[in-house]
Amino acid sequence: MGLGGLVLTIIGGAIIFIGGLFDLVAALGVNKFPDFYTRLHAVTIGAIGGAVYPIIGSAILVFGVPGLSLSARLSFALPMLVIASLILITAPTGSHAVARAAYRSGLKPYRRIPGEVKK
Amino acid sequence: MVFIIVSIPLYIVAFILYAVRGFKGPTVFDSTISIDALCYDVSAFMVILSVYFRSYLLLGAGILLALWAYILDVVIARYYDRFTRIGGDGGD
Amino acid sequence: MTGLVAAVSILIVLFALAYGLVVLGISGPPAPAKLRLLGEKYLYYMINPATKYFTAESPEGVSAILWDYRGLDTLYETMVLFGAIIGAILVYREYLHSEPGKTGKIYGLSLIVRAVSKIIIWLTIIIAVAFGFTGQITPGGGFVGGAAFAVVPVLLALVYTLGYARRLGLTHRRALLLRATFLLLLVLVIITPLIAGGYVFQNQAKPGSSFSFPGRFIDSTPLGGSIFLLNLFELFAVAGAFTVAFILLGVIASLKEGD
Amino acid sequence: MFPVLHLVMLAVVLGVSFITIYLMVQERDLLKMIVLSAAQSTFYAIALYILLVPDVVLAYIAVAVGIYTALLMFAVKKTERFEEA
Repeated sequence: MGLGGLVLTIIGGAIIFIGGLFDLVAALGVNKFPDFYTRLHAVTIGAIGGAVYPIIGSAILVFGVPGLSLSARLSFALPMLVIASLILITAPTGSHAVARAAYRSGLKPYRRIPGEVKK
Repeated sequence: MVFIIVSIPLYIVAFILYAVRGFKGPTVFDSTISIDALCYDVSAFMVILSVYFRSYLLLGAGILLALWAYILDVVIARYYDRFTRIGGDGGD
Repeated sequence: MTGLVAAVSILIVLFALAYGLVVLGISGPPAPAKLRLLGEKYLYYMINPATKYFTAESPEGVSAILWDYRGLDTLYETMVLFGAIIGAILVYREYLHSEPGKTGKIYGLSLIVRAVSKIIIWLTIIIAVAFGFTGQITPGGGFVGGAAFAVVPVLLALVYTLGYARRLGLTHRRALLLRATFLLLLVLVIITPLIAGGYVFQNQAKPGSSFSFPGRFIDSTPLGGSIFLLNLFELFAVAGAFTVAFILLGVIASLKEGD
Repeated sequence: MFPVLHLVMLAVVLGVSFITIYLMVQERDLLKMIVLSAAQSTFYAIALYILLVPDVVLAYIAVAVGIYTALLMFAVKKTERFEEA
């Protein structure tokens, strides 16, 4: 592949590494934040930054690794894009469902705003 | 390959931290969202490991986990649905 | 506190056992780093034109072992599951006859969850059938595909209700019919070589009988002979069994709820 | 025989899953027990994935993540949510 392959490898690997950092930051946030509604933010970072980005990064990485045929590269890359788009769809939906259930069941936020919280 | 080996500890530590919140979570919702994020990140980790093991046949597990990780969320939401009837034939 | 002590001691014992078994080799020589002899034999005979009478025509070893080398074992496991389902239905028959009504308002989760679940349900069906179809070349196969298929009624009952699934035509009778039909087809595939003058569970030609299921697809894709058909029928049989079990449990649960 | 990285990953993942099982047994809130069971099956899925058995992983995910949690939820819905001490 030559220079182009090297560049693709470095870009893909860097995205995987940054995804790992995102994941770590999100996990720290989940542990540090005070209540459920603030933890939702951290979880979103973990699902999109920590799962979708590294998958796309590994799809880029596969195109840079030397010694693979084009069909093998596509067999790696296409399922990866499918997984990435699946997580992109389902992660917000799951958060929404749980947040809605929590709100309807009367879970109070950490700092209560008068008039917005249903009992 | 170096990038992948360097990133693996980050993911493992993140899994442990998610699991800690899943164990501690004061309410069941906290546990749910953190385990849910854990599922998505495990799916991504499986994809990265399939590049590490150099076998695209291993990607199927990642697809299944990404498909159904949100079933846990739906299960919890459905349990609380008993107390608050929502939804209908069309719209909300 | 005593529970914690017990847990820690169990953990230590487990790790010691694993270390002893794998590294020290208490139960014989340690596991070899290379491929073992049995695995080599399986890989040699799985798809090999040179060994014409022993090949399974399936590059996926697990499917070959499951449906060709140990086919009767798998068949009996399927039969046992069938017996369990029948027993459960017999015990809870009166509950099934009082299934929740067909009419009435649909209660479900929010609009967003319902919209996304539609996509997920269709994708689940596609992926499950794909697992069944490609069981002879990629990991997967009948049971995995069937278990994946069984998530569809689970999602329907979770996101909508079991009553809605029933209105779509998903009843325990139909699931049981699916189960029985595909089990019959499975048995038919197994005894077809017998009718053609061969042996039970014969896949490719053996000494004494030249009958063999098609081993290759048009463009020489491995088809695995009978493994392909058995995987496909096992998929729907397992899907039917799981659906029946889920409907049974869901109906019993929703009776109390008044759903 | 087995790369050290794989062994370390296996040890960590199986250790955490063991802790999860312990907490699952101790848990009084059955709904939270379901969540912990999902966590445990996810960790087992990684362990089986590192051991390179894709067939087992596929069946395990389909049953443990897809079907088992929903069945347990229906069972909890039928009985009580909180276990008596």
